[in-house]
Amino acid sequence: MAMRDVRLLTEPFNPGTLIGPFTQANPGLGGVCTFVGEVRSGEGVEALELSHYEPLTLPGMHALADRAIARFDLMGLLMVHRVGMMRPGEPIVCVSAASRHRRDAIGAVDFTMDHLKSAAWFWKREKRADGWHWIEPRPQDHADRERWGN
Amino acid sequence: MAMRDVRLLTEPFNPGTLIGPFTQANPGLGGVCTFVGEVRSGEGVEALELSHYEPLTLPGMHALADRAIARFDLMGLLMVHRVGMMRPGEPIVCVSAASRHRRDAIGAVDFTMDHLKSAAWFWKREKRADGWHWIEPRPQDHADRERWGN
Amino acid sequence: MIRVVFLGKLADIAGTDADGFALPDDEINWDGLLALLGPQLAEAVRAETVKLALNGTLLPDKAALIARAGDEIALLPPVSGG
Amino acid sequence: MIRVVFLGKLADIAGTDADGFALPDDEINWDGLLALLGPQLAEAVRAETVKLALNGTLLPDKAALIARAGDEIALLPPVSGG
Repeated sequence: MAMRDVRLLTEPFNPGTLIGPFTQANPGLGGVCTFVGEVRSGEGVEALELSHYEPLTLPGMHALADRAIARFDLMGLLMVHRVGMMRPGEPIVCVSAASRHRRDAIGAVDFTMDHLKSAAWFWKREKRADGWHWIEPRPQDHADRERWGN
Repeated sequence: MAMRDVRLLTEPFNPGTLIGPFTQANPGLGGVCTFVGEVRSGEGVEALELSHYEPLTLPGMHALADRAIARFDLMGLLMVHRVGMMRPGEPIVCVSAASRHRRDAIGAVDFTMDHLKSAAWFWKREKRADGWHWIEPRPQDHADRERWGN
Repeated sequence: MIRVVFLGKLADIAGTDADGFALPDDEINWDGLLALLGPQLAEAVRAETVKLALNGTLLPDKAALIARAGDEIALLPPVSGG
Repeated sequence: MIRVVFLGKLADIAGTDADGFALPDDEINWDGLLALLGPQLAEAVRAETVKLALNGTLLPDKAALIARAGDEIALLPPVSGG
Protein backbone atom coordinates (compact mmCIF):
# COMPACT_ATOMS: atom_id res chain seq x y z
CA MET A 1 0.00 0.00 0.00
CA ALA A 2 1.60 3.25 -1.12
CA MET A 3 1.80 6.06 1.42
CA ARG A 4 -0.08 9.09 0.12
CA ASP A 5 0.10 12.78 1.03
CA VAL A 6 -2.21 15.05 -1.01
CA ARG A 7 -2.62 18.68 0.01
CA LEU A 8 -3.79 22.09 -1.12
CA LEU A 9 -1.81 24.86 0.55
CA THR A 10 -2.88 28.47 0.85
CA GLU A 11 0.50 29.74 2.08
CA PRO A 12 4.05 29.62 0.60
CA PHE A 13 5.88 26.34 1.22
CA ASN A 14 9.44 25.03 1.07
CA PRO A 15 9.60 21.80 -0.97
CA GLY A 16 12.72 20.66 0.89
CA THR A 17 10.82 20.49 4.16
CA LEU A 18 8.28 18.16 2.50
CA ILE A 19 10.72 15.95 0.59
CA GLY A 20 13.07 15.30 3.49
CA PRO A 21 10.47 13.67 5.76
CA PHE A 22 8.88 11.94 2.75
CA THR A 23 12.21 10.31 1.87
CA GLN A 24 13.04 9.50 5.48
CA ALA A 25 9.71 7.70 5.81
CA ASN A 26 10.87 5.15 3.22
CA PRO A 27 14.53 4.34 3.96
CA GLY A 28 16.25 2.05 1.48
CA LEU A 29 13.47 2.66 -0.98
CA GLY A 30 15.34 2.60 -4.24
CA GLY A 31 14.56 5.99 -5.71
CA VAL A 32 12.66 9.23 -5.27
CA CYS A 33 11.73 11.48 -8.15
CA THR A 34 10.51 14.98 -7.37
CA PHE A 35 9.21 17.77 -9.53
CA VAL A 36 8.87 21.28 -8.16
CA GLY A 37 7.20 23.92 -10.29
CA GLU A 38 7.72 27.58 -9.55
CA VAL A 39 5.91 30.66 -10.71
CA ARG A 40 8.05 31.76 -13.65
CA SER A 41 9.60 35.18 -13.61
CA GLY A 42 10.97 37.42 -16.31
CA GLU A 43 7.89 37.41 -18.51
CA GLY A 44 6.29 40.51 -17.10
CA VAL A 45 4.19 38.55 -14.62
CA GLU A 46 3.90 40.35 -11.29
CA ALA A 47 1.65 37.83 -9.55
CA LEU A 48 -0.29 34.67 -10.20
CA GLU A 49 -3.60 33.75 -8.62
CA LEU A 50 -4.90 30.21 -8.58
CA SER A 51 -8.51 29.64 -7.74
CA HIS A 52 -10.03 26.25 -7.07
CA TYR A 53 -13.42 24.76 -6.26
CA GLU A 54 -12.92 22.87 -3.04
CA PRO A 55 -15.55 20.12 -3.63
CA LEU A 56 -13.87 19.17 -6.94
CA THR A 57 -10.22 20.16 -6.69
CA LEU A 58 -9.06 18.03 -3.77
CA PRO A 59 -11.10 14.95 -4.79
CA GLY A 60 -9.64 15.39 -8.30
CA MET A 61 -6.13 15.28 -6.85
CA HIS A 62 -6.96 12.17 -4.82
CA ALA A 63 -8.46 10.47 -7.88
CA LEU A 64 -5.28 11.26 -9.81
CA ALA A 65 -3.19 9.83 -6.95
CA ASP A 66 -5.31 6.66 -7.19
CA ARG A 67 -4.52 6.38 -10.89
CA ALA A 68 -0.79 6.97 -10.44
CA ILE A 69 -0.64 4.44 -7.60
CA ALA A 70 -2.55 1.88 -9.69
CA ARG A 71 -0.34 2.46 -12.72
CA PHE A 72 3.11 2.52 -11.09
CA ASP A 73 4.67 0.42 -8.39
CA LEU A 74 5.09 3.08 -5.70
CA MET A 75 6.01 3.16 -2.04
CA GLY A 76 4.78 6.71 -1.63
CA LEU A 77 3.28 9.62 -3.52
CA LEU A 78 3.32 13.25 -2.41
CA MET A 79 1.17 15.79 -4.28
CA VAL A 80 1.08 19.34 -2.98
CA HIS A 81 -0.38 22.32 -4.79
CA ARG A 82 -0.58 25.99 -3.86
CA VAL A 83 -3.73 27.99 -4.30
CA GLY A 84 -4.29 31.71 -3.83
CA MET A 85 -1.93 34.54 -4.70
CA MET A 86 1.70 33.82 -5.54
CA ARG A 87 4.75 35.82 -6.61
CA PRO A 88 7.34 34.80 -9.26
CA GLY A 89 9.84 32.33 -7.81
CA GLU A 90 7.39 30.83 -5.30
CA PRO A 91 6.80 27.07 -5.53
CA ILE A 92 3.39 26.30 -6.96
CA VAL A 93 3.45 22.51 -7.14
CA CYS A 94 5.50 19.66 -5.72
CA VAL A 95 5.00 16.05 -6.78
CA SER A 96 7.28 13.35 -5.42
CA ALA A 97 7.16 9.61 -5.92
CA ALA A 98 9.16 6.95 -4.08
CA SER A 99 9.58 3.49 -5.51
CA ARG A 100 11.84 0.49 -5.40
CA HIS A 101 12.67 0.91 -9.08
CA ARG A 102 13.67 4.10 -10.82
CA ARG A 103 11.30 3.98 -13.79
CA ASP A 104 8.23 3.82 -11.54
CA ALA A 105 9.21 6.96 -9.62
CA ILE A 106 10.08 9.00 -12.73
CA GLY A 107 7.05 7.70 -14.62
CA ALA A 108 4.68 8.51 -11.77
CA VAL A 109 5.91 12.11 -11.53
CA ASP A 110 5.72 12.56 -15.31
CA PHE A 111 2.20 11.05 -15.41
CA THR A 112 0.97 13.06 -12.43
CA MET A 113 2.29 16.37 -13.76
CA ASP A 114 0.75 15.73 -17.19
CA HIS A 115 -2.66 15.12 -15.61
CA LEU A 116 -2.63 17.39 -12.59
CA LYS A 117 -4.01 20.52 -14.21
CA SER A 118 -6.89 18.74 -15.91
CA ALA A 119 -7.62 16.45 -12.97
CA ALA A 120 -7.55 19.07 -10.29
CA TRP A 121 -9.65 21.99 -11.52
CA PHE A 122 -7.43 25.04 -11.15
CA TRP A 123 -8.08 28.39 -12.75
CA LYS A 124 -5.14 30.74 -13.10
CA ARG A 125 -4.85 34.39 -13.74
CA GLU A 126 -1.74 36.49 -14.09
CA LYS A 127 -1.21 40.07 -13.08
CA ARG A 128 0.75 42.06 -15.63
CA ALA A 129 1.40 45.79 -15.91
CA ASP A 130 -2.00 46.20 -17.60
CA GLY A 131 -3.95 44.16 -15.04
CA TRP A 132 -5.21 40.61 -14.56
CA HIS A 133 -5.48 38.05 -17.38
CA TRP A 134 -7.01 34.58 -17.23
CA ILE A 135 -4.84 31.74 -18.57
CA GLU A 136 -6.54 29.63 -21.20
CA PRO A 137 -5.97 25.88 -21.73
CA ARG A 138 -3.06 25.06 -24.05
CA PRO A 139 -3.22 22.45 -26.83
CA GLN A 140 0.14 21.14 -25.53
CA ASP A 141 -1.52 20.07 -22.27
CA HIS A 142 -3.85 17.79 -24.19
CA ALA A 143 -0.96 16.38 -26.22
CA ASP A 144 0.97 15.69 -22.99
CA ARG A 145 -1.93 13.66 -21.59
CA GLU A 146 -2.40 11.78 -24.86
CA ARG A 147 1.06 10.26 -24.36
CA TRP A 148 -0.46 8.03 -21.68
CA GLY A 149 -3.20 6.56 -23.85
CA ASN A 150 -6.14 8.09 -22.03
CA MET B 1 24.16 28.32 -21.42
CA ALA B 2 23.04 25.77 -18.86
CA MET B 3 24.79 25.76 -15.50
CA ARG B 4 26.41 22.38 -14.94
CA ASP B 5 27.57 20.61 -11.79
CA VAL B 6 29.01 17.11 -12.33
CA ARG B 7 30.71 15.31 -9.45
CA LEU B 8 31.93 11.97 -8.17
CA LEU B 9 31.77 11.78 -4.37
CA THR B 10 33.66 9.34 -2.21
CA GLU B 11 31.74 10.17 0.98
CA PRO B 12 28.01 10.03 1.92
CA PHE B 13 26.02 13.06 0.82
CA ASN B 14 22.67 14.67 1.58
CA PRO B 15 20.76 15.42 -1.66
CA GLY B 16 18.81 18.22 0.02
CA THR B 17 21.98 20.21 0.60
CA LEU B 18 22.73 20.00 -3.14
CA ILE B 19 19.22 20.68 -4.45
CA GLY B 20 18.54 23.72 -2.28
CA PRO B 21 21.46 25.80 -3.60
CA PHE B 22 20.88 24.44 -7.13
CA THR B 23 17.28 25.68 -7.06
CA GLN B 24 18.21 28.97 -5.40
CA ALA B 25 20.72 29.62 -8.19
CA ASN B 26 17.86 29.77 -10.70
CA PRO B 27 14.99 31.70 -9.09
CA GLY B 28 11.79 31.86 -11.09
CA LEU B 29 13.04 29.06 -13.27
CA GLY B 30 9.83 27.23 -14.05
CA GLY B 31 10.55 23.75 -12.76
CA VAL B 32 13.11 21.47 -11.20
CA CYS B 33 13.00 17.71 -11.50
CA THR B 34 15.22 15.64 -9.25
CA PHE B 35 15.88 11.95 -9.00
CA VAL B 36 17.67 10.51 -5.99
CA GLY B 37 18.62 6.85 -6.01
CA GLU B 38 19.42 5.06 -2.78
CA VAL B 39 21.07 1.76 -2.08
CA ARG B 40 18.10 -0.55 -1.71
CA SER B 41 17.62 -2.45 1.50
CA GLY B 42 15.64 -5.52 2.44
CA GLU B 43 17.09 -7.81 -0.20
CA GLY B 44 19.87 -9.27 1.91
CA VAL B 45 22.39 -6.69 0.70
CA GLU B 46 24.72 -5.59 3.51
CA ALA B 47 26.88 -3.22 1.49
CA LEU B 48 27.44 -2.02 -2.04
CA GLU B 49 30.77 -1.07 -3.56
CA LEU B 50 31.05 1.02 -6.69
CA SER B 51 34.36 1.12 -8.47
CA HIS B 52 35.17 3.49 -11.31
CA TYR B 53 38.06 4.25 -13.63
CA GLU B 54 38.81 7.90 -13.12
CA PRO B 55 40.06 8.70 -16.67
CA LEU B 56 36.79 7.39 -18.17
CA THR B 57 34.11 7.78 -15.52
CA LEU B 58 34.09 11.54 -15.00
CA PRO B 59 34.56 12.39 -18.73
CA GLY B 60 31.70 9.96 -19.42
CA MET B 61 29.46 11.90 -17.02
CA HIS B 62 30.42 15.20 -18.64
CA ALA B 63 29.75 13.81 -22.12
CA LEU B 64 26.32 12.67 -20.94
CA ALA B 65 25.68 16.14 -19.49
CA ASP B 66 26.58 17.58 -22.90
CA ARG B 67 24.02 15.33 -24.57
CA ALA B 68 21.27 16.13 -22.06
CA ILE B 69 21.96 19.87 -22.36
CA ALA B 70 21.92 19.63 -26.17
CA ARG B 71 18.69 17.64 -26.19
CA PHE B 72 16.64 19.55 -23.61
CA ASP B 73 16.18 23.24 -22.97
CA LEU B 74 17.78 23.46 -19.53
CA MET B 75 18.84 26.22 -17.19
CA GLY B 76 20.93 23.87 -15.09
CA LEU B 77 21.92 20.24 -14.71
CA LEU B 78 23.28 18.62 -11.56
CA MET B 79 24.74 15.11 -11.77
CA VAL B 80 26.30 13.65 -8.64
CA HIS B 81 27.32 10.03 -8.16
CA ARG B 82 28.80 8.21 -5.18
CA VAL B 83 31.69 5.80 -5.54
CA GLY B 84 33.25 3.53 -2.95
CA MET B 85 31.53 1.57 -0.21
CA MET B 86 27.90 2.32 0.66
CA ARG B 87 25.28 0.97 3.06
CA PRO B 88 21.59 0.36 2.28
CA GLY B 89 19.65 3.63 2.50
CA GLU B 90 22.57 5.83 1.48
CA PRO B 91 22.07 8.04 -1.59
CA ILE B 92 24.03 6.72 -4.56
CA VAL B 93 23.01 9.14 -7.31
CA CYS B 94 21.32 12.52 -7.60
CA VAL B 95 20.36 14.06 -10.93
CA SER B 96 18.52 17.36 -11.02
CA ALA B 97 17.47 19.46 -14.00
CA ALA B 98 16.11 23.00 -13.95
CA SER B 99 14.22 24.40 -16.90
CA ARG B 100 11.67 26.99 -17.84
CA HIS B 101 9.26 24.29 -18.99
CA ARG B 102 8.30 21.17 -17.11
CA ARG B 103 8.78 18.60 -19.85
CA ASP B 104 12.43 19.57 -20.37
CA ALA B 105 13.29 19.08 -16.70
CA ILE B 106 11.52 15.73 -16.38
CA GLY B 107 12.80 14.53 -19.76
CA ALA B 108 16.39 15.46 -18.95
CA VAL B 109 16.32 13.53 -15.66
CA ASP B 110 14.72 10.50 -17.32
CA PHE B 111 17.25 10.59 -20.19
CA THR B 112 20.23 11.09 -17.89
CA MET B 113 19.23 8.27 -15.54
CA ASP B 114 18.67 5.89 -18.47
CA HIS B 115 22.16 6.60 -19.83
CA LEU B 116 24.16 7.24 -16.68
CA LYS B 117 25.25 3.69 -15.96
CA SER B 118 26.38 2.99 -19.49
CA ALA B 119 27.94 6.42 -20.02
CA ALA B 120 29.83 6.58 -16.79
CA TRP B 121 31.63 3.25 -16.36
CA PHE B 122 30.67 2.03 -12.91
CA TRP B 123 31.20 -1.49 -11.65
CA LYS B 124 29.11 -2.61 -8.71
CA ARG B 125 29.40 -5.43 -6.29
CA GLU B 126 27.11 -6.34 -3.43
CA LYS B 127 28.00 -7.87 -0.13
CA ARG B 128 25.56 -10.55 0.98
CA ALA B 129 25.74 -13.08 3.80
CA ASP B 130 27.82 -15.35 1.55
CA GLY B 131 30.24 -12.66 0.42
CA TRP B 132 30.72 -10.22 -2.47
CA HIS B 133 28.95 -10.59 -5.83
CA TRP B 134 29.50 -8.52 -8.99
CA ILE B 135 26.36 -7.09 -10.57
CA GLU B 136 25.98 -7.94 -14.24
CA PRO B 137 24.39 -5.68 -16.88
CA ARG B 138 20.62 -6.10 -17.20
CA PRO B 139 18.75 -6.37 -20.52
CA GLN B 140 16.29 -3.77 -19.11
CA ASP B 141 19.05 -1.14 -19.06
CA HIS B 142 19.50 -1.54 -22.80
CA ALA B 143 15.74 -1.34 -23.37
CA ASP B 144 15.58 1.85 -21.28
CA ARG B 145 18.23 3.52 -23.46
CA GLU B 146 16.55 2.34 -26.66
CA ARG B 147 13.56 4.51 -25.75
CA TRP B 148 15.65 7.53 -26.77
CA GLY B 149 16.49 6.28 -30.24
CA ASN B 150 20.22 5.88 -29.70
CA MET C 1 -32.41 30.12 -2.48
CA ILE C 2 -29.73 28.35 -4.44
CA ARG C 3 -26.08 29.28 -4.35
CA VAL C 4 -24.25 29.62 -7.67
CA VAL C 5 -20.43 29.60 -7.70
CA PHE C 6 -18.59 31.18 -10.64
CA LEU C 7 -15.08 29.94 -11.41
CA GLY C 8 -12.36 31.46 -13.55
CA LYS C 9 -13.40 34.18 -15.95
CA LEU C 10 -17.08 33.51 -15.23
CA ALA C 11 -16.44 35.27 -11.92
CA ASP C 12 -15.36 38.38 -13.84
CA ILE C 13 -18.51 38.30 -15.96
CA ALA C 14 -20.67 37.74 -12.89
CA GLY C 15 -18.77 40.38 -10.93
CA THR C 16 -18.60 37.96 -7.97
CA ASP C 17 -17.28 34.54 -7.00
CA ALA C 18 -20.67 33.33 -5.85
CA ASP C 19 -24.22 34.57 -5.56
CA GLY C 20 -27.51 33.44 -4.08
CA PHE C 21 -30.69 33.35 -6.15
CA ALA C 22 -34.27 33.06 -4.97
CA LEU C 23 -36.08 30.22 -6.73
CA PRO C 24 -39.30 31.04 -8.58
CA ASP C 25 -40.49 27.42 -8.02
CA ASP C 26 -39.68 24.40 -5.86
CA GLU C 27 -37.09 23.35 -8.36
CA ILE C 28 -35.19 24.84 -11.22
CA ASN C 29 -33.94 23.33 -14.47
CA TRP C 30 -31.15 24.43 -16.85
CA ASP C 31 -33.35 26.91 -18.74
CA GLY C 32 -34.59 28.30 -15.46
CA LEU C 33 -31.00 28.80 -14.29
CA LEU C 34 -30.09 30.61 -17.51
CA ALA C 35 -33.06 32.92 -17.00
CA LEU C 36 -31.90 33.68 -13.42
CA LEU C 37 -28.33 34.41 -14.57
CA GLY C 38 -29.33 36.98 -17.15
CA PRO C 39 -28.36 37.16 -20.83
CA GLN C 40 -24.60 37.86 -20.55
CA LEU C 41 -23.82 35.05 -18.10
CA ALA C 42 -26.31 32.73 -19.84
CA GLU C 43 -24.42 33.20 -23.10
CA ALA C 44 -21.09 32.45 -21.40
CA VAL C 45 -22.19 29.33 -19.51
CA ARG C 46 -23.97 27.82 -22.54
CA ALA C 47 -20.52 27.17 -24.11
CA GLU C 48 -19.91 23.44 -24.42
CA THR C 49 -16.60 23.81 -22.55
CA VAL C 50 -18.34 25.10 -19.42
CA LYS C 51 -19.16 22.27 -16.99
CA LEU C 52 -21.63 22.25 -14.14
CA ALA C 53 -21.30 20.67 -10.70
CA LEU C 54 -24.34 20.19 -8.46
CA ASN C 55 -23.42 19.94 -4.77
CA GLY C 56 -19.85 19.03 -5.69
CA THR C 57 -20.68 16.42 -8.32
CA LEU C 58 -20.13 17.06 -12.01
CA LEU C 59 -23.18 16.54 -14.19
CA PRO C 60 -22.51 14.56 -17.38
CA ASP C 61 -25.11 16.79 -19.11
CA LYS C 62 -25.63 20.19 -17.56
CA ALA C 63 -28.88 20.62 -19.55
CA ALA C 64 -30.31 17.81 -17.38
CA LEU C 65 -29.95 19.98 -14.26
CA ILE C 66 -32.67 19.87 -11.62
CA ALA C 67 -31.81 21.93 -8.52
CA ARG C 68 -33.73 22.65 -5.35
CA ALA C 69 -33.48 25.18 -2.53
CA GLY C 70 -30.23 24.78 -0.58
CA ASP C 71 -28.33 23.30 -3.51
CA GLU C 72 -24.97 24.65 -4.68
CA ILE C 73 -24.33 24.94 -8.40
CA ALA C 74 -20.77 25.55 -9.64
CA LEU C 75 -20.14 26.77 -13.16
CA LEU C 76 -16.70 25.67 -14.35
CA PRO C 77 -14.95 27.01 -17.44
CA PRO C 78 -12.00 25.01 -18.85
CA VAL C 79 -9.06 24.80 -16.45
CA SER C 80 -5.98 26.84 -17.25
CA GLY C 81 -2.96 25.60 -19.14
CA GLY C 82 0.67 26.37 -18.62
CA MET D 1 57.09 -1.20 -17.26
CA ILE D 2 53.44 -0.78 -18.18
CA ARG D 3 50.63 -0.46 -15.70
CA VAL D 4 47.53 -2.59 -16.21
CA VAL D 5 44.32 -1.69 -14.36
CA PHE D 6 41.69 -4.38 -13.80
CA LEU D 7 38.08 -3.26 -13.35
CA GLY D 8 35.09 -5.16 -11.99
CA LYS D 9 35.39 -8.90 -11.77
CA LEU D 10 38.67 -8.83 -13.71
CA ALA D 11 40.21 -7.50 -10.48
CA ASP D 12 39.04 -10.67 -8.71
CA ILE D 13 40.60 -12.88 -11.35
CA ALA D 14 43.83 -10.86 -11.29
CA GLY D 15 43.83 -10.76 -7.49
CA THR D 16 44.58 -7.03 -7.65
CA ASP D 17 43.17 -3.73 -8.92
CA ALA D 18 46.31 -2.92 -10.89
CA ASP D 19 49.69 -4.40 -11.62
CA GLY D 20 52.95 -3.37 -13.30
CA PHE D 21 54.53 -5.53 -15.96
CA ALA D 22 58.06 -5.37 -17.34
CA LEU D 23 58.07 -5.17 -21.14
CA PRO D 24 60.02 -7.79 -23.07
CA ASP D 25 60.46 -5.30 -25.96
CA ASP D 26 60.18 -1.56 -26.64
CA GLU D 27 56.52 -2.00 -27.36
CA ILE D 28 53.84 -4.57 -26.78
CA ASN D 29 50.84 -5.58 -28.86
CA TRP D 30 47.57 -7.33 -27.92
CA ASP D 31 49.01 -10.84 -28.15
CA GLY D 32 52.02 -9.75 -26.14
CA LEU D 33 49.72 -8.37 -23.44
CA LEU D 34 47.76 -11.63 -23.31
CA ALA D 35 51.03 -13.52 -22.85
CA LEU D 36 52.03 -11.22 -19.97
CA LEU D 37 48.63 -11.63 -18.27
CA GLY D 38 48.76 -15.42 -18.23
CA PRO D 39 46.16 -17.93 -19.47
CA GLN D 40 43.33 -17.30 -16.99
CA LEU D 41 43.25 -13.51 -17.36
CA ALA D 42 43.91 -13.78 -21.10
CA GLU D 43 40.82 -15.96 -21.48
CA ALA D 44 38.73 -13.45 -19.50
CA VAL D 45 39.86 -10.31 -21.32
CA ARG D 46 39.50 -11.88 -24.79
CA ALA D 47 35.69 -11.75 -24.33
CA GLU D 48 34.15 -9.36 -26.84
CA THR D 49 32.40 -7.47 -24.02
CA VAL D 50 35.71 -6.51 -22.40
CA LYS D 51 36.95 -3.10 -23.61
CA LEU D 52 40.44 -1.65 -23.40
CA ALA D 53 41.52 1.91 -22.65
CA LEU D 54 45.06 3.09 -23.35
CA ASN D 55 46.05 6.08 -21.25
CA GLY D 56 42.41 6.89 -20.59
CA THR D 57 41.20 6.56 -24.18
CA LEU D 58 39.04 3.65 -25.30
CA LEU D 59 40.41 1.71 -28.27
CA PRO D 60 37.79 0.92 -30.93
CA ASP D 61 39.63 -2.42 -31.50
CA LYS D 62 41.62 -3.71 -28.55
CA ALA D 63 43.45 -6.18 -30.84
CA ALA D 64 45.07 -3.13 -32.46
CA LEU D 65 46.82 -2.25 -29.17
CA ILE D 66 50.39 -0.96 -29.28
CA ALA D 67 51.67 0.09 -25.83
CA ARG D 68 55.03 1.40 -24.68
CA ALA D 69 56.80 1.75 -21.35
CA GLY D 70 54.97 4.19 -19.06
CA ASP D 71 51.57 3.57 -20.65
CA GLU D 72 48.50 2.65 -18.61
CA ILE D 73 46.17 -0.02 -19.95
CA ALA D 74 42.73 -0.45 -18.37
CA LEU D 75 40.71 -3.61 -18.96
CA LEU D 76 37.00 -2.89 -18.64
CA PRO D 77 34.29 -5.54 -18.38
CA PRO D 78 30.67 -4.50 -19.05
CA VAL D 79 29.37 -1.97 -16.55
CA SER D 80 26.86 -3.16 -13.99
CA GLY D 81 23.09 -2.97 -14.30
CA GLY D 82 20.53 -2.33 -11.63
